[in-house]
Amino acid sequence: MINKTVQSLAEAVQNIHDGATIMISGFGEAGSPIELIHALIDQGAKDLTVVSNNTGSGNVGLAALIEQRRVKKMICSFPRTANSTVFPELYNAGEIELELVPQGTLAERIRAGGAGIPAFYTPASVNTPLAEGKECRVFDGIEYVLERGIKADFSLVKCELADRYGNLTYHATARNFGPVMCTAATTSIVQAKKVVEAGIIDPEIVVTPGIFVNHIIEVSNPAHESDLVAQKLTYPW
Amino acid sequence: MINKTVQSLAEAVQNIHDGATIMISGFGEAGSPIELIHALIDQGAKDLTVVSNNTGSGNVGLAALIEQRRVKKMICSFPRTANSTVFPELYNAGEIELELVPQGTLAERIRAGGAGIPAFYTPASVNTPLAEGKECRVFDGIEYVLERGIKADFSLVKCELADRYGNLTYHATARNFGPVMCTAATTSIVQAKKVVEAGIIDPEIVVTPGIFVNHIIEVSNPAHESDLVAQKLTYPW
Amino acid sequence: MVEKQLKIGWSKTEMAQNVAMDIPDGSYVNLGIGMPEMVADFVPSGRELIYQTENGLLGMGAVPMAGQEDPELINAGKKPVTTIPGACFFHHADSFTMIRGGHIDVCVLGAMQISKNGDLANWSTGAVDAIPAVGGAMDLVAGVKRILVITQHNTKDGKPKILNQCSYPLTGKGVVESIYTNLAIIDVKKEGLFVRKLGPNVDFEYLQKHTEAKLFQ
Amino acid sequence: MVEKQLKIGWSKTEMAQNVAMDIPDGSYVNLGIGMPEMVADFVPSGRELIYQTENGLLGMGAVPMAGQEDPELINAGKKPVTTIPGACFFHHADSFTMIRGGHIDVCVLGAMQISKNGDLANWSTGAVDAIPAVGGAMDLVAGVKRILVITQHNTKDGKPKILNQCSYPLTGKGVVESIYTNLAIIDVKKEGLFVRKLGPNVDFEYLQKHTEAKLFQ
Repeated sequence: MINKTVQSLAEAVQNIHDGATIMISGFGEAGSPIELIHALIDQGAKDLTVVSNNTGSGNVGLAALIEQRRVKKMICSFPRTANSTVFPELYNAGEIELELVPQGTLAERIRAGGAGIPAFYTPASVNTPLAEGKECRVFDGIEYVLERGIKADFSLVKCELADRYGNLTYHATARNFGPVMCTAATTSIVQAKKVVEAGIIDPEIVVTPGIFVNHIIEVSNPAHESDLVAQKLTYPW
Repeated sequence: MINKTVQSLAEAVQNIHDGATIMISGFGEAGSPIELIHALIDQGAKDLTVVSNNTGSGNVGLAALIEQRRVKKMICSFPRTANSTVFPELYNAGEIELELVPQGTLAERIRAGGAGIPAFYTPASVNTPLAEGKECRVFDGIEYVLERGIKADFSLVKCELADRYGNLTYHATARNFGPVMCTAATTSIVQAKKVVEAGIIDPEIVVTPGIFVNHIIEVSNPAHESDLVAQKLTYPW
Repeated sequence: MVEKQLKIGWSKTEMAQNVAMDIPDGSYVNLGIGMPEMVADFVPSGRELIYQTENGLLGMGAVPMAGQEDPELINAGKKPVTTIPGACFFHHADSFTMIRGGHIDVCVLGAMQISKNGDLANWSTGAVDAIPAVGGAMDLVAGVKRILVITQHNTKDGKPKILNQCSYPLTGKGVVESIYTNLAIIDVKKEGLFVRKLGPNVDFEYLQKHTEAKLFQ
Repeated sequence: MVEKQLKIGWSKTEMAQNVAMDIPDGSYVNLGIGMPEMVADFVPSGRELIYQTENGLLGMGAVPMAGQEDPELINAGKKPVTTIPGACFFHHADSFTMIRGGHIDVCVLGAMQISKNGDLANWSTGAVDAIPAVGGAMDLVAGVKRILVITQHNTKDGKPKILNQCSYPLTGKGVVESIYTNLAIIDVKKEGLFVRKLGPNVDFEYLQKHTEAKLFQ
C-alpha cells in the first residue's frame, strides 16, 4: 500500500544532504513550513542553496537556517522584509550569495523546472540589470529574455490537508509557491495541518496531485512565525 | 456591478468575426461546449482557425462546424477518432488545413499564450517530422525544440459551476483544456451547467479565476455528443 | 491681518482620489505596497473593482477587524486582508499568468524615478550597500495593461523625480502611462510628458521648476 | 495418434502479464490505448499502481458497471472509467507537467516499428492519404522515465517490426527501454538488443529469423 506519511519531522528531512538545493514554500510567513525548517536545522545539512521568495524574519525558520551559516546561496525575489536582519547582515558581510529573480520569473522558472521545460522567454526584467548577460530575443516586435527552469533536490512545503497518496490542499494565500515547488523537486517533503484518509479530499479540489509529493508529516498546530518573532525567540531554542 | 452572465447562446457568441481564431475545449465529447458550437454555427462566422484537441464526431458540434465549411484550419493533436468522418474527408480533399501538435505541446502552447510567454523549449517531437523546420537547441546535453505560445480571439468552454464574476469549476475529465483556453483568449465564452451567486463557490476550489472569463451562459441540460451521434443527428437540425 | 498660507498641491488622500477616478468600473486592479494601497479607499460609488494581489488572491477585500486577522490571508505587502464573496485563491505561477499574460487592467505603483519616456525605477537605488529586492514589480510593469504611478513630485530633499533619464536601475522601460503627484497629473505620450491637470495653486512654471524633464501643456 | 500442435509464444494476456510483472509497487503508470490497457488487469497481488490518464485524471479505477458510465469521466482512449479513493482531476497543462516533467515512472505503449537503438514509431505510417494523429505519444516518450512497448512481434502480414531503422516517422529517438512481444522480452541496451526471455517453444534462431535487427543473448 502506498503510504507517504512519516512519523517524525526528523524522519521527513533525514536524507537532505550537504550541498543540496532546497525550495522552501511561503510568502512571508504565509505557507512557510517552519517546523520542517527547524527539523532541517537540527538535521545538520549545510552548504545549501535555498530557493524561496523571502529570507525569513527574526531568528526563527528560514532566517534561523541562514543565521546558522547553513545556506551558501539564496535564490529569491525579495530578500529584505520587516524584521529581516539576518540575511541583510550576512549579505553585506559577503558571507552569503544572492541570485535576485523577479517574483513572476521565479514562480515560472520553478514551474518550468517541474514541467520539463528547460527554458522560456519572458518580458519581465528586459532592459534592467536583472537581464544583463542573459539572451534577449524579439518575438512579434517585443523584446524578451530567456530564463532557465529551476529544479531542486528537495522542497519543503506547508499545506492544509494531505492524504497517504500525497494529494494536498492549501489554506488561503499560504498556497503561493507550494504547488509549483512540489513539482520541481526530486523529493518533496510536506507538513500538513491534517492527514486524512484517501478519498476524503474531493478529486475536484485537490490542488497538488499526490504524484508530486514524497513525504508527509502531520503538524497539527504549526507555529506562526510572527508570533515567534514577537516573542524574540531564536531557533534552536 | 460586474455581471458576466448573458441571456442567450446567441448573445454569447454574437461578436465572433470572420477569420477569428477560436479555442474550443474538450477531449472527445468530454468538455465539448456543444451548445455554444451550435450557436456559432447559427451565428455564421467563417474562415475560422480552430484550436481543439480533436475534430468532433458524427455531424454535430465541432464536426458540424467543419462540415459547414466554416473552418479553414484546425490546430489539434488527434484529428481522427471513432465516428469522425467529416474532418478526414475534407482533409483528404484538400479543403481544410491541419497543424498537428503533440498533445502536451498543444496544452503548453495554450498555457504559454495565456501567461505572456511567447516561446518555450520542449523535448517532445525532437527528431520527428513534427519538429522539422523548428529551432532545436541543446540544454544540459538534451535536445529541445522551440515552440510558440498560441493566443486566440475567442475561446468556447464548457464548465460545471460559474458565478457572475466568471469563477468556474469543472466536472471530472471534462476539465481538460478549458482552464488554459480561458487564459489564452481575448474573449472567453463559457457555458455553465449552473450559474450560482457570487460567494457560493469556495475560494479554495475555484479552478478558473473570473479574470479569465468574459461571458457566461447557463446551459442546464447540455446534450451529450455521443447521444446525438447515436441518433445520427446532423446540425443544423 | 494674518494671511492664511495657501495650500500648494494635493494631499496624499487627494492624490489617491485622482488615481481612483481614472480606473473604470469593472477593472481588475493590482495595487503596489504603500501609497498605492490608499487608492482602494476612494473608488467612486457605482464602480466595482476587483483587486488582485500577486501572492495568490483575486477579490481582496477590506482590512480585517482587529482580532480577525489570519496570518495566512495576506496581501503582497504581507498585511492581513479579507476576501469578498466571489474571491478565489491560486498559486504563484497562476498569479503571474494573470500579471504577465496581460489580464490585469491597471496597476498602481510607487516610484523613485520616472523618465520622460515612461521608464520607471522603483526597486533599487543601486547603492553598493543596499540589499536589492525586486518582488513582482518587473513582472507587473511588463504585463499589466496600464501602469499608473502615484508619488510625491519631489524627493524628501527636494530633488526632481521626473527626469530626462533615470539614474537608478530600471524596473521597466517605457512602461508608465500616467503619473499622479501632489503637484499634477501628467500623461506619458510618445511626444513627451503632457500635463493633464495642475494641483491647487500650482501653475505650469512652478511645476516645470520642480521637474527636470520638459513638460508640455 | 494426432499430435497436439505446439503453442508458439505468448498469448496477449500473457504478454500483458509479462509487462505487469516488471512494474514495481507504488509506480505511477500511464497506459497507452489498446493492448497496453490490458496490463492493468494483471498487477501482481500486493502491488499498488496509480494510473494516470493524460486527459486529466490520476487514480484511474476500473471500467464502470453498465449503466454507471459518465461520458465526462473517460480515459485517453475516450472510454468510460472510474476513480479510486484518492484520485484527483487536473487540467491538460498540469497533466503534461506530470508527463513531460518526468514524474510518471512507467508508460506502456503499442508500436508499429522499433529500431535496434530504441527508436519508436507508433503514430503514423507516413502514407499520403493517412490522417496524421499524434495525441500525447511524443510527450510521453520524451518525458516518462521508462517506456515499455507491448506489441506483436511481427505485422499481420508477417513482416518484422523490430528493425535496424524505422521506416515510419518516429515518435521518439532512443526512447524504448524494453519490448514485450508474443515471442520474447527484449531489452534495448547501448550495445544492442538483448533477449531477456524467450516465449514458450520459441528458440533464439526462430526469434532472430522473425526479427530484422540483430539480437544478442
